Amino acid sequence: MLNLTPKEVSKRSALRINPLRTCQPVGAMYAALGVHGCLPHSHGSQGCCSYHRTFLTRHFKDPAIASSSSFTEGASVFGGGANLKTAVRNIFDIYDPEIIAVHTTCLSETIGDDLTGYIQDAKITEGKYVVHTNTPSYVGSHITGYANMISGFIKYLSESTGDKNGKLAVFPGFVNPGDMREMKRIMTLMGIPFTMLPDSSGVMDSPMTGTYEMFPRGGTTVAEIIDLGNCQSALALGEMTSEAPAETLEKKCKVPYQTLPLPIGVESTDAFIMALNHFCKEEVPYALEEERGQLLDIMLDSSQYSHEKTAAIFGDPDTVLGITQFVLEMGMIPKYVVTGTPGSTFDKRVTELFEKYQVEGCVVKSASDLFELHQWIKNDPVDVMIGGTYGKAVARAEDIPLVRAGFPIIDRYVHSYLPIVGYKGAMRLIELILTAIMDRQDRDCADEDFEIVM
Amino acid sequence: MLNLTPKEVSKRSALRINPLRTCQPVGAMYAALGVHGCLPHSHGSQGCCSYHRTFLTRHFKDPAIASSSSFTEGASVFGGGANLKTAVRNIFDIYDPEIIAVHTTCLSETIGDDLTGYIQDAKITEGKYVVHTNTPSYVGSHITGYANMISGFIKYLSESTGDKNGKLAVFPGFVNPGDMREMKRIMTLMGIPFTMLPDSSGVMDSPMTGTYEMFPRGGTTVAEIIDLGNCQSALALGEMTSEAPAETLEKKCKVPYQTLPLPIGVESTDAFIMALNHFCKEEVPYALEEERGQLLDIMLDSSQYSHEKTAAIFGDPDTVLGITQFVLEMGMIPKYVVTGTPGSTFDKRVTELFEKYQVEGCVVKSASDLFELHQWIKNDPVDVMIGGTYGKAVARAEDIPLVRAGFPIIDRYVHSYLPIVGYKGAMRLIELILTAIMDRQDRDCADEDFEIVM
Amino acid sequence: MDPRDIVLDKYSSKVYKNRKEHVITINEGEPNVIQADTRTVPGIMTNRGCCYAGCKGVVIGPLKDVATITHGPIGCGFYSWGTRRNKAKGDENTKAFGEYCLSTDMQETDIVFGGEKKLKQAIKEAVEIFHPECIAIASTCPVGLIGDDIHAIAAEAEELYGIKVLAFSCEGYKGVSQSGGHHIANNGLMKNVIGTGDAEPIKYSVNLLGEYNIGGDGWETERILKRIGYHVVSVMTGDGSYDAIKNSHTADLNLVQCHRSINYIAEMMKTKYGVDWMKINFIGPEATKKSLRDMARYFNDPELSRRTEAVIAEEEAAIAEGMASCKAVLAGKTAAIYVGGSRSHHYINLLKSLGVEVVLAGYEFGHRDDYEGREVLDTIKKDADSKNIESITVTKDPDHYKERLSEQELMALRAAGVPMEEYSGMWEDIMDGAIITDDYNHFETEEFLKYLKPDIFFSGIKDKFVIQRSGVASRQLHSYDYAGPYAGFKGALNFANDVAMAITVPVWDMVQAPWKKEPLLEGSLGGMESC
Amino acid sequence: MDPRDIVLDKYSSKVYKNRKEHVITINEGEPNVIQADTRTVPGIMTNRGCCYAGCKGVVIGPLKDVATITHGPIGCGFYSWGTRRNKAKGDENTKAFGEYCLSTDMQETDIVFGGEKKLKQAIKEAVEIFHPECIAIASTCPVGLIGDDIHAIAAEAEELYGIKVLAFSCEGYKGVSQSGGHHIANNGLMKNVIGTGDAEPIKYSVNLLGEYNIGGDGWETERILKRIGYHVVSVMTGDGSYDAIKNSHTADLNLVQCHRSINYIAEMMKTKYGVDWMKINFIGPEATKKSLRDMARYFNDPELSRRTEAVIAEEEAAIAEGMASCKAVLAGKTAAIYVGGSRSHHYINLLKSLGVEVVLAGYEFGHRDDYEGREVLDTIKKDADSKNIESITVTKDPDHYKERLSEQELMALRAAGVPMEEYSGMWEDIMDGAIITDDYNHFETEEFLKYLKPDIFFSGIKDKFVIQRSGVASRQLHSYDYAGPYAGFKGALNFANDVAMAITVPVWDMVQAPWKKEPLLEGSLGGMESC
Repeated sequence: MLNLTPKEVSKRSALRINPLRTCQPVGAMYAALGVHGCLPHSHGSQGCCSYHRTFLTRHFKDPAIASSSSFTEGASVFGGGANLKTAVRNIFDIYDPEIIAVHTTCLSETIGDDLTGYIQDAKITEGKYVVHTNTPSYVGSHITGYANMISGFIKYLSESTGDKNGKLAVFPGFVNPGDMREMKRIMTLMGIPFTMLPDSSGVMDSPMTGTYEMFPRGGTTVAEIIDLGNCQSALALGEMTSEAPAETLEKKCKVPYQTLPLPIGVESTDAFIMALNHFCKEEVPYALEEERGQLLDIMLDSSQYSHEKTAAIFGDPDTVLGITQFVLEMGMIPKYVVTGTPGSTFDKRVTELFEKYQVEGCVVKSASDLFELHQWIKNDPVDVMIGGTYGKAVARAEDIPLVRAGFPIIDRYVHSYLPIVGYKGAMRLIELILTAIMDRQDRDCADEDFEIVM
Repeated sequence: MLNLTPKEVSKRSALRINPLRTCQPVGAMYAALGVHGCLPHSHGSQGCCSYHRTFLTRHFKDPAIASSSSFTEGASVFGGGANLKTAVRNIFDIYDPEIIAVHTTCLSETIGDDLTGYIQDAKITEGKYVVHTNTPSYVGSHITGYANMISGFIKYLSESTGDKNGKLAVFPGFVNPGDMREMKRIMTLMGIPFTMLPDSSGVMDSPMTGTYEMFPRGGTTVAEIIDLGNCQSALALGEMTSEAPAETLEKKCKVPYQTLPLPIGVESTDAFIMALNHFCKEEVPYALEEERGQLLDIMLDSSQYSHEKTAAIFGDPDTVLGITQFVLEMGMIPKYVVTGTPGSTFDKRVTELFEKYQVEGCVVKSASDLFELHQWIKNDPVDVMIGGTYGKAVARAEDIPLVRAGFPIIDRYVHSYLPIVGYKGAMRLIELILTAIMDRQDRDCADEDFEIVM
Repeated sequence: MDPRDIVLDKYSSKVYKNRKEHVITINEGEPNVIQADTRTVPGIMTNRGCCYAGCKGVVIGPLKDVATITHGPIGCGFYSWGTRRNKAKGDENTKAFGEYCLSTDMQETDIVFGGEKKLKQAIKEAVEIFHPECIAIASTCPVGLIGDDIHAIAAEAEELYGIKVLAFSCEGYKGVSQSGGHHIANNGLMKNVIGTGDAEPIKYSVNLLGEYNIGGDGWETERILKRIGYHVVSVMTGDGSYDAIKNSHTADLNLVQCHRSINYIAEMMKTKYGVDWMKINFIGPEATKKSLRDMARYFNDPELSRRTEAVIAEEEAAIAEGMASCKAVLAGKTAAIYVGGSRSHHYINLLKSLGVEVVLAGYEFGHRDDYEGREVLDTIKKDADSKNIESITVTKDPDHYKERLSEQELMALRAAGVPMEEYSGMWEDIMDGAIITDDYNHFETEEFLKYLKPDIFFSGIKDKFVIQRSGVASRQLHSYDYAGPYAGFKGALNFANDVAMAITVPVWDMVQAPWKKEPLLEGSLGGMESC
Repeated sequence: MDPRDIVLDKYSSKVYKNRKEHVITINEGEPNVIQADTRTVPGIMTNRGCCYAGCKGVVIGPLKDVATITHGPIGCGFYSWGTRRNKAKGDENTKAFGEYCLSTDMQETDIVFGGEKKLKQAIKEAVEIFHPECIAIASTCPVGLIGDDIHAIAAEAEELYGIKVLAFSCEGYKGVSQSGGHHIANNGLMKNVIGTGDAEPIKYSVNLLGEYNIGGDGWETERILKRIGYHVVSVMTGDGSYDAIKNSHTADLNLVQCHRSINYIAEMMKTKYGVDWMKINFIGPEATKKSLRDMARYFNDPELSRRTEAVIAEEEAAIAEGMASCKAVLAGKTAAIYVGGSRSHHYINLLKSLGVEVVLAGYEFGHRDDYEGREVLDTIKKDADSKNIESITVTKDPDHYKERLSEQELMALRAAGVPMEEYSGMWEDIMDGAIITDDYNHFETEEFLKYLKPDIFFSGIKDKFVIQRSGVASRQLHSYDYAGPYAGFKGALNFANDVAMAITVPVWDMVQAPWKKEPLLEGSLGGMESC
């Protein structure tokens, strides 16, 4: 497994090997799938759309619908305006979505297609919507594209009428439907009126009922997006993912926002709940206090199994940051913390955590890749890896257990339905981590050290 | 590991080796802990109480309180009446529970202590209660003791006043607090007014808050138990655990009951929900339909990984029956299905499942033990073992993954907080089973067969 | 109205005009003509991919000893990494790059100022880290647009590092589907690799063309061929290698499995080196038997023929019982099958031998000859899109050209039914009345599911869950749902078992929630109306 | 009022009367007298176990080559299976039964009609399946009551199968705690095992008594002893074996670790075989050093002394840095310690060397001598409960008795501070002002936690989560929380690390939910009052 990877780390300035991120459009597509009745549309060659649908389908094991402008060489030379026009007409004709969410690709970006103009010129059925965002694949990552698409919805749709609607706008970050459900459950428990954008629950984790629904029940409605402009305030969960859309909403509609980390682990969930609590000054319900206490109880009871165990954490920046904080809360050492997405905020926030928890010899790196992580591990291994499926080859090569969390997970089932956010999600995550560690103890110990009680 | 276990299976009529059950009193203790403000009391030698508290504490990683009559040789000869009298006085004095739930032991049973008489003679503080049940260790198992204790509460407390209270009485079976929470969540979603007895949630999964509460918030209240007699009807979940208490309630208070399997897997949860639906004729809420559809979706999507995989399932009879049904629904072959608890109902029900799903070469056995199961596995192995901690030595000896479900799980954390019942619980269970199977594929395949997408 | 018309009628007139040529019902006797290999209507949710996917993803990617660098932004390289199941195995002498994804990960500055410098540096880093024998460069969309000259860079790097460096200008927008990419890849291999080796010819040697070793198909096929006594010089390109393909011109015969993706190479090798080719099909016991017997006829050696029959008998006996028991489950079922370029055809007879009729079929990126047979080749008009994909012309190689069989011998074989340089397309095996849809799309999937209600639908990952949601069993024929092999005899049994499983999983009996079908009973449990 | 009085005052007068003798505050200088080894008041939530737990669970269970059959209903056997961490290792010559739980699993009919038949059959089955060298039978409560004669059955089985069969009438109701069970087990080993072997004596040979190898303590101790040059004849009973204990009478010296559970054997072996014994303590570097030096003095060999010092120096150096860094974390903290019979005492000095003072301590089943020292032995009056546990009397064995050191030599050693047949109990090390509670209970745990607020509380699993819930760190000293070893030098560092961990886990800083401490801010986020 990965036999060609040398132990010696060499500096690379041009060659990316085994990336830890992908391109903007797939993030935009996922964001658009979190809007009710929305068909994401990829403005470029049809290969992009096919790859992105495949990627999302493999992660969610659920249909990921999207259409394409199907550029040919001609369109690449003369511009994709005609293709988009045709596409919009056909889409409303055949699939009848409520809204089409267009994102660009490196192709249409490189030729400089004017999407705003094209959309103004397109024939849009009465009561239907077409929005767009620019997602050049050569800038940022899928996370950037996700944020951009959310901003796109806001720019096109959200309006401030002057009448506040009493709601909290919530940007959930690049997370699974199961996570979004958990965020909603917490807000509902706390009696918070909210609009969450996007909301892929009920879409990308929709049930098998014997009937296929192209546009399932879930997703933020267009009406809700429009009304976002009237929200009291906004909560951006995940600085590196959600702050940009929150800023867009503030700029356009003067909705003030607060940025928080993804609510992964104790303190980040605390911060989420406190922010909600400040929004709605009811007492925090006992149910949440109970869940929190249960989580702490588990963490304390099991602490000797997590204490000073080392982890390599890789994946998307806000998710990795959240998991890093949680493993620190568990007393673990997050030895390698990497994301493929570029951006120094990541390095800064993770370094702050290292300092807060006074851990030594830990490395953080944004714009990194799995090849580099593997080389580090070869030189100094860890007890557990936490991240997506692509880490599995490293895990096997180095005989390290892999806890699957984040994106993409394309070799297991169930993960997208169940949260890692909130106290409940943390219980799930700690179970996964502890099991990985303790299974190894059970596997590797001598017969005479095999423990019945642990 | 287990090197002394010969492959050849020999008939044993007297020697139990590596049991799959324990004795009645610990079941009674667990049942009593599911009553609010209750102190379980072990009438026998103090070693029993110590063992049982230890057993429960190890499984739940939460305090399991109970007191003992602390028999000495004298009491064993002359009877434990005086000990009980002293104990009752001291308990109310020092620990001030609302109710003391006494169970017997092989010691007090063998000498024939008359608990009913002792309790009548005991000085019981006004407004407080003392109840008892007989739990001879040499009859049945911890499951029997659990059922007996529930019956004991009913016999002492439940009353039919003639005014029906509109509630459903629910006997949840020998399950974890997480399971009880899930049952309650489903009933609440469906708008069912109910009393569940016992209810260890909020007791054996109570939160860490920095303050120890000897009698935490959870548990069925005495008032609710009294009012059980006025319930419209009762639901006994788990024929082998809950039918006896339901019968007791029917006999005493004429509350009709229906017996269902533990709601593990699809059809058993369906049956639970249908029974609830018949009780309360509102439409089944979409949330449950959605969860059900999500579960089916997961089962279908992952079916090739479970298809015809073989399992050894061991543990408590209703739990094992439920898991057996679920793995059959997953397309698996439950090759060995064993419980340590005696009773032919188990063999009958499991055989019915074998027939329904037309699986061949599967074996069921009640009153079996882990030594026998291990010998079978040595002769013909399985892909996965599903059961409690004590199976881990067999799992290691035979290099078979162990999915921990049921009782006792004393070598892992979190399990008692999260359900295996209901559609949500089934999602958790299928994730555990699939991960076990798929991790092995990833571990055992050749490098060139290592799959990124699965 | 037949289902075809019902479905097409739902389209607007413009789309109808386009799609009516791509969707036909097979009529007995008639020449059934279909439109194919034309551009997809924008907005239609096609299943097609792009030129890069066909070139790098399908043909070049599987070459195990080649360090393929995707030149472009990160996405394309990422998506084509480790996901296509073209299994490969390295050894002490063969570096296997399958687990690696190499990319120049172009950033905005590279787009603005050109990516050549970064590509050169990336090649340097790849050489220093991996020391490969061969590097391939595959371009994605922006590269062509900004004008990076990857071919010049490749030539320069060859010089600089003394290794082979291949360059493929397979930008995603070229052509109308993956198909253009196959062609570009074929051209590149032909121009730069095939014929560059100096191995000695070996008796009874063949190349396996258009076999990508999905799920180990190629290995299973090779196992059978080796049992009989054939020598496989190279496989293009599943578990294939630059090292082996260099010598592919020394083989006697090219066996073409996937016609669509590789017929160019077969044709060009015939012209340039005189290597004969025949269309074989190792999917299904009947097709495998015919292919093995055709090969025996070609080589015309009694011992080879004897071994062929002996191996067939043994392999067939080993699966007979299993096949029969699957057939018992499957007989009478109907199937839809919609994948790639040739596979949709290959599985029809295998399904038939399990008692399953294909009632709906189509290709994602097939050409008319893949449907109607190579005899229509001359009648296919080139449009602007196909003209954009370079066609290269080869001529007899003066050093390496060698006639294998004479034209008379080949004619005799053809007359005896051996498909020498022949392929009769899907029509040969599809049943009358079946509906064929070229460049199938989401709408048609949904609609035909409704009207044709097949018992099993073979498609890809993008459709799979749409189909299953509709209550219909689905198996992926691109990836075999991470199972396989499906080739040869044992593979046929694997397939049969998997299909039987897909149709009989217990979930199907539980789809409907009981409260959705049972009428609400009145308070049998003493429930109250009020709650 | 001092905490002792506050807590005791909450009891009713009857309970007060009982408990006030068991709960004392250590006063400087005074003879501190405590009541111990008396029956627990019914209803008080004691931590004590029973006679069976002491005999089978503690002393007999660890004998690895003995197939121990619990005769009784299933529970007792089940609970004592694999849960006590008395580690053991089999080898080719030694069957290890630790992973097995054997029981007669008595049913109602056995209770009614007697269990002898079933026990005989169970022995037969155990012999046929396992072919053990030695079987032990341990009775649980009903066996004594129904009168099964396990001793007759054992004798019969010995005859029948030609193996050793031991019988222990350790019914749970006997005595007042585990302590009775230890005594019964000691008697049984003395009567039936010790002295039955015929091994040749070896120089510098010792037995390690009252070492149960929890978490590998025994192995760590043995490692050190072997480094110095000692030969360990047998360990009683952690990783011990019937096979080794048979020859334990050949050792020169008995080293007594857990005084409470095994001092009977030490005394009896002195009388019967002349084996000297000394109280050692291998917990903590200071105690270990003293014990090793005491041993060197006993054997009085310069080379042994030299090696003793060399090993001490090396072992101590290896942990110095680690111990110092733990001490930096722990210095100034206070502890409560409440376990078993001797362990509560053993850890006091180890904690002191980490800067931790024990402010609350007690034994579950200790006797007065375990607190006050063996000099009070003669003053302890036997009550009805202790009289129920048989005390056996041994005499000089004419064949095997051998004087090791003369009485003068022993006196000289004692004078030099070597604890030959001496044990001064917990008082020796506990600090003034500490509260001691014998047969500690749940109420007192809760109360003293409140008043004494120790930083760490060492106890068992039944208490652990009560303590943690109260916000106080807790480590189990029965099971070491599945860690260890804690013995010797390395073990001391393990312990120090574990304690430091328990006190510093990040959870402690997060216990309180922020909404429980922060005052509610006014709508800084634009929230509305109405929601």
